[in-house]
Amino acid sequence: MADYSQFNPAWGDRAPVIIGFLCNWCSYRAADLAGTSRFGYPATLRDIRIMCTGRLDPTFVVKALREGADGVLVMGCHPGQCHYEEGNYKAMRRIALLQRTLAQLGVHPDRVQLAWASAAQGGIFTETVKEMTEKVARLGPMQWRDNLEETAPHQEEGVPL
Amino acid sequence: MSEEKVGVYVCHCGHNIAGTVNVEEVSEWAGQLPNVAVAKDYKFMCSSLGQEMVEEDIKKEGLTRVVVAACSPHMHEPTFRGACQRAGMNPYLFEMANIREHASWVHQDDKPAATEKAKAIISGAVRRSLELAPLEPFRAPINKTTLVVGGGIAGINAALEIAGAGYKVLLVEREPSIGGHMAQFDKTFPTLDCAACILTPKMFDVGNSPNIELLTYSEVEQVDGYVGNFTVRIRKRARKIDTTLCTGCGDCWERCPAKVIDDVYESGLGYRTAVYRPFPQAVPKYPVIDTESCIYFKNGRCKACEKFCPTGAIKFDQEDEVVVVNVGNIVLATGYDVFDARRIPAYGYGRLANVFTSMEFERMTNASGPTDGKVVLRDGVTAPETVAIIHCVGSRDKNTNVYCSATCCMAALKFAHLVKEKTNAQVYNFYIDMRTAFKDYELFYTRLLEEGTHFIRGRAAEVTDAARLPGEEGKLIVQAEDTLIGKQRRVPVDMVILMVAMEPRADASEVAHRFGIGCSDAGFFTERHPKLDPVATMTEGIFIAGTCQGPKDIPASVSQGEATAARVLGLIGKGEVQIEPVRAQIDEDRCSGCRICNNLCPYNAIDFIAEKGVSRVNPAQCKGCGTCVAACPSQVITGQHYTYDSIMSQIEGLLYDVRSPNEKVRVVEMEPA
Amino acid sequence: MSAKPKLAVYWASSCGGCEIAILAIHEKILDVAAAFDLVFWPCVLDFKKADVAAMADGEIDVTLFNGAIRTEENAEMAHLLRKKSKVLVAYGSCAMEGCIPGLANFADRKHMMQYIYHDAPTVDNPEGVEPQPQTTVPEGTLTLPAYWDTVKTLDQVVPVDYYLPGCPPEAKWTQAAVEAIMSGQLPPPGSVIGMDVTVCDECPREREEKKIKRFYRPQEIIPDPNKCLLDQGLLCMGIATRAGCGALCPSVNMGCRGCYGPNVDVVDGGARMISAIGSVIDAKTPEEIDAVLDTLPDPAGYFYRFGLAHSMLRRTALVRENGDRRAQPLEEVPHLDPKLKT
Amino acid sequence: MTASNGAYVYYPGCSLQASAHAYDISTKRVAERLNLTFNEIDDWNCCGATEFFSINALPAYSLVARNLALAAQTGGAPELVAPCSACYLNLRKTNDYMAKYKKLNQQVNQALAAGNLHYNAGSLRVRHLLDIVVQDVGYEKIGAEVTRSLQGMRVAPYYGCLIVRPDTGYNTEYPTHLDKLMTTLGATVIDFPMKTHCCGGHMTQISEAVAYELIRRILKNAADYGADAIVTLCPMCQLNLDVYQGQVNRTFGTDFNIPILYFTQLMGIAFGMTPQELGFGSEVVSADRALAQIGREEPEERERPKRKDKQALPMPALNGGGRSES
Repeated sequence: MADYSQFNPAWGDRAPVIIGFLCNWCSYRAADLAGTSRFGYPATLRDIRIMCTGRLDPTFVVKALREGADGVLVMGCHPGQCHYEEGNYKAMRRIALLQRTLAQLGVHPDRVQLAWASAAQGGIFTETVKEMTEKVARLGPMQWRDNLEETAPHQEEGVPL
Repeated sequence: MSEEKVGVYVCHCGHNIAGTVNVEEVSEWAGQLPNVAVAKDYKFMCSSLGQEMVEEDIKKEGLTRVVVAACSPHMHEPTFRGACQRAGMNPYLFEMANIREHASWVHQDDKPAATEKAKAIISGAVRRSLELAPLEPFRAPINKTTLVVGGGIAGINAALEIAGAGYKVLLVEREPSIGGHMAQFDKTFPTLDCAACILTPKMFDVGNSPNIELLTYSEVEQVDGYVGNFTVRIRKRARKIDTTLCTGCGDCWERCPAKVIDDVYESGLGYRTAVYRPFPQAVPKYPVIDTESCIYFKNGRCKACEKFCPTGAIKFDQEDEVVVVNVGNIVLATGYDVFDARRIPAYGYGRLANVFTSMEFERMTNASGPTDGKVVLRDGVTAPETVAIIHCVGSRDKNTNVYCSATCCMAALKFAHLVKEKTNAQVYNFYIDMRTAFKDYELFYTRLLEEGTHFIRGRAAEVTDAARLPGEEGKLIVQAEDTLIGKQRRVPVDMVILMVAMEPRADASEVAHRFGIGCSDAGFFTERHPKLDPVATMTEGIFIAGTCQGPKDIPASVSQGEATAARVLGLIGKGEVQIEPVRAQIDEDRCSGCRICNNLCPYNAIDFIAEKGVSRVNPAQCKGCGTCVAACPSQVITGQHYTYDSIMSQIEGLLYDVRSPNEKVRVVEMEPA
Repeated sequence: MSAKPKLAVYWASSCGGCEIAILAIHEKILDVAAAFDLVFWPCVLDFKKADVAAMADGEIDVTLFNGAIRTEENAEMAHLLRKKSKVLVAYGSCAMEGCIPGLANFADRKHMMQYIYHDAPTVDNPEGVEPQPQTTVPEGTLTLPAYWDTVKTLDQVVPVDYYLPGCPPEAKWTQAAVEAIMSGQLPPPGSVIGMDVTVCDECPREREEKKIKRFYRPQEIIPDPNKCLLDQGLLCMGIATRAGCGALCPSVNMGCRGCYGPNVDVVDGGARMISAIGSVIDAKTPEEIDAVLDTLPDPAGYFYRFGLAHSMLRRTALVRENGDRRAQPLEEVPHLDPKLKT
Repeated sequence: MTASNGAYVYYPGCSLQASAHAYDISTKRVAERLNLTFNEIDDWNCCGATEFFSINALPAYSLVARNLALAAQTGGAPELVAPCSACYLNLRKTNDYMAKYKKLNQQVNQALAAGNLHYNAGSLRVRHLLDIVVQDVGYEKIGAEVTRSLQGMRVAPYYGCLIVRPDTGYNTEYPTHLDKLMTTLGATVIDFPMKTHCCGGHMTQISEAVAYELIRRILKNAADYGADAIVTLCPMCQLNLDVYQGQVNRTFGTDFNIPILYFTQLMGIAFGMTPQELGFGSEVVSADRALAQIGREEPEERERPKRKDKQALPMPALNGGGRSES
């Protein structure tokens, strides 16, 4: 198991968990190619196949963060090469708006990233996962559930309200 | 909790998965998951025994969902869907967990992490499977007409094979004649038989086949539809010639006063007129008027061709014509472009007169070429006494193209032989490696060695006219490290031939996009599988042949052309296709008509029904990308097989180990009132 | 014991508008008064918490609970009323999804106290006094309920039977709810009393296919009164907001603010807006996209104005500092756009 | 103009204070005309040229990094310009390697700390003067400043080996930006295949025979193409080709008489400045004859044959597609 505490001590012996949304035609196949080529990358990515990044509902991203993911990586075909003409442009715009919105909620834009890899780019896929993992590792764990537990002070402690 | 009974099967894939992922542990763990009724691991799930195990469990254990944790769904999803179907389960209730390409093969250095990841992937797949709904594939009849794009040797063979089996073919070619690059060649390696002699009969057959409709000087502009039912829009560029009247007599081009350099057929080494037929054996025989160089189109005068045309076939006012056709299958055989040697300035092409490209040399040695087949310097008269042939110009070079262009070594040998035969000049080949694979090629190499051709193993550093040593004055000097003797060599020569690379067509990515297929890093069209499915693409019903798929020689292009024909005929023989029922659907009762989705669909499948104030998806046009599904602000569009619930559940499943326990968004349970 | 069903109305963290909205059913209020036995309504009648506590469990037939849960007291009353009521209705946007009080989830308790008692321009507090949970005065020790970091919705604290959306709920829906309760014809528990379409369904404006090149704030343009506001670049939440209000705001040239919350089955209304708006932006390169988005300041504030507390993420991230948690200050996030900084 | 807004940090290097004085003053004159502000680094030191890097790497890198650290403290945009090719390469190499190799970065900064200095690797962009001129100022603006076209003067653009690689954005084997700059000034640029070949470098001190042969090749090629002058951008190249030209002539029995000029000198002439204010006269091989060519009508036949040879084959055009008829 890789040691992520070197990036940020908050990891302890844990590893980042990144949810991936890969489009069926380019990036999922790039991931397949990375596999058949035996390109190693950190075991941080858990991916979901969608037909097109155009299917990427921002709800899925916030859901993944809420459920404990430390980052979300959306990967599609290169701009201009979408199997469905321009689903990836829609993803580009949604992610841009989502990143701005999430930044206001204290979620660093590096935690939600959009990248491209064609079916032939197993290497680019691998590098993207490595880079994303390192970025998220530096940011530290997300653990959104901590944000949902109330920390109301006990009145006995006499701290300000 | 759901009542579904899930069977989970963890494949060892020999050592491919089991060597990294602890499959026994994973399978035992999966057995504990909610709803999982059966969890097993097995050596090879895709074997007939593995498939039978699934079928038996569906029947005996009453499984309602099946998850196979093995390889990529692109590999074996159809296999296991078939097994489920045979056992009476709807195939769309099957879910694949990719723990090979996405886990065992990429985390070989971290086995515990790979095992944990495999669990997460399976957990996600199980959760997703519970949300799947049974679907029925659409069936559609196959249109028996085939579109072949590109009339080079690959496209010609594909067209002839399909037409020969009795089906209609539409052959579209961008240039005024079919023939492609092969028509430019003089001899073909290694047999040295004449290219025209073997190509022309095939071209003639195409022109005369009752089943082939030939559209030259035409381009495909738009492709819609799906396998079996494509609608294609083709632009027939105006030839400015009425082909029903033209006899191909040649009076027009003989009288045409506008001479321009022919960059296409003559590779820039010769001239043609503004009204021209690319070469004498052209099919069809009709000329075209190149309006860019025609004097009449430039300044409104001349019309010499019109005056002399005996049949009145010249039509200056003819306009482009757009035809829309329906076809069932498409073969792309769009060929290659040659590398522009000016991109390597050190070789002096364009600066130094006597540096030629291999395509220029092909034309030079061709008996019908600009020099009538004489090998001469740029002055047009002097025969060279020494010739250098530089290999790998634009190939095997990280500055340009990293791949090997596959044909240049053999073409270089052919050139060396032709130079020797025609001029008796000394020939120096500067090569990195000699690559003479395939039948009888090595024999040809041996023959050239015996003919006395010089072979210097070393990539040429530069071609220069900067003389340094005696004997270099007035010559071109090729500098290279001879790696066999470990010395720098400077070879003064009269002529240099650059063996330029094959590159993807300049518009290959645009064309790929138009047809909905992919391109490799280098830019060549991507085949479905590099070994086992070399002429199919990721898009059903679209096949690729020849050099558009990668550099290859004539025999390989011909084989691929014929292979595509076999694939097309196979589909036509089946009569109908099954199409994935992944489609979007709008709940019209709940659509508020906000029209957000209306212009998102790249296929215009969404109509706004003004009377009802709702939007509607036309399932025949929808391709299931899901863009509208994600965009709907009232969440009333459903994307079949990739539903909201299925993906949300998969997220929860994938994060099973990091989720906070018992987390619920909304508490709805209540005590009885 | 009275034969009439017992009704309670409670006001937690809210503005009081919901109380007035109940009265907005006009003369029907007389029917309510006639039909129900009002057992608890602190705003109107002088009952105390002890009176409720003294009741038997489930004794109250219906409680209309408005307001979010932001203090220990709110939570305590929610638990108490839940226990004593057969039917608990989250009445209005605050109780249902946090509403405006929920915007406090962009900050935390410390930030709130700092601003309210020190930094706000209208504050005059030279001694830096802050409210304390316990204050000793000659008469004894006074206590105040604890103030939470996070504003919660009613159903995040106790199970809720029905929801009435709106800020405040429109009278006709209150009336419908009351009638349903009186007639005993109640929808399945967990239901939202309202429609299952969005505001567009009720909006009379002409809608076109959408392509947005820039956004306008209401003060920047005078919109065409007949065309869809969103088509004109005015951010209107109507596309993703549950219908029921009769498209009140759009009909007076003001974009829908989204107070009725997202449509049925939607768990995160903000994400729906991000997806829909992101889809129809007319830009193809990151630079063009940024240029368009620069005209849309404070997207989180827009999209989660009413629903933040009930959204998927509920609040801004809290970071640990010396064992204590505080909201991630915006400055520490490298923003894509400096305008996002407040 | 780029983000630098015309202001750069300037590292002159030792040559420009001695042998390449003409380069220094012409650079300053031209910069002034083009509204470029060069803020010279205070207390700069040796760029680490010569063989220091191969003898002891860490002190060499630290030596260069001191300049970078000081440059980063100098006001203006984070763009460091060096007119000398060797200085440029060493500064850029150190900057890039420090950014790329964490250990080197750490060790060098440890050394710098002894002098209370620190350098954030990669925070500066190191650029050669020529790059600034063609990229930031641009041909168009330079063309607009030309008051005395260099028409009639045939120049051989000589880049030398140091500025073309790696990753400069220009073709490493056959760069053409200096060609284009000279064309902009009105000069006739000859095809010069030796444009990036070695000038001999320090070989003049180690093995004269080797150095003279290298110099001879360059001079011969320029002479073969009828160059009136070789234009350069590197003090080392200028020195070797100029100072040793007589020695080469004696050794090989040749008769080369080609002045070696800095591109900034020719820019100044084209901008209407006098040779004196641009440092002319300090060269060993006099530039007088070359300067006298300015304004001369280019003889027609020197460029292209009078009559189109009917038998000749078309020649591929150099720029873009298409062909020219030979």
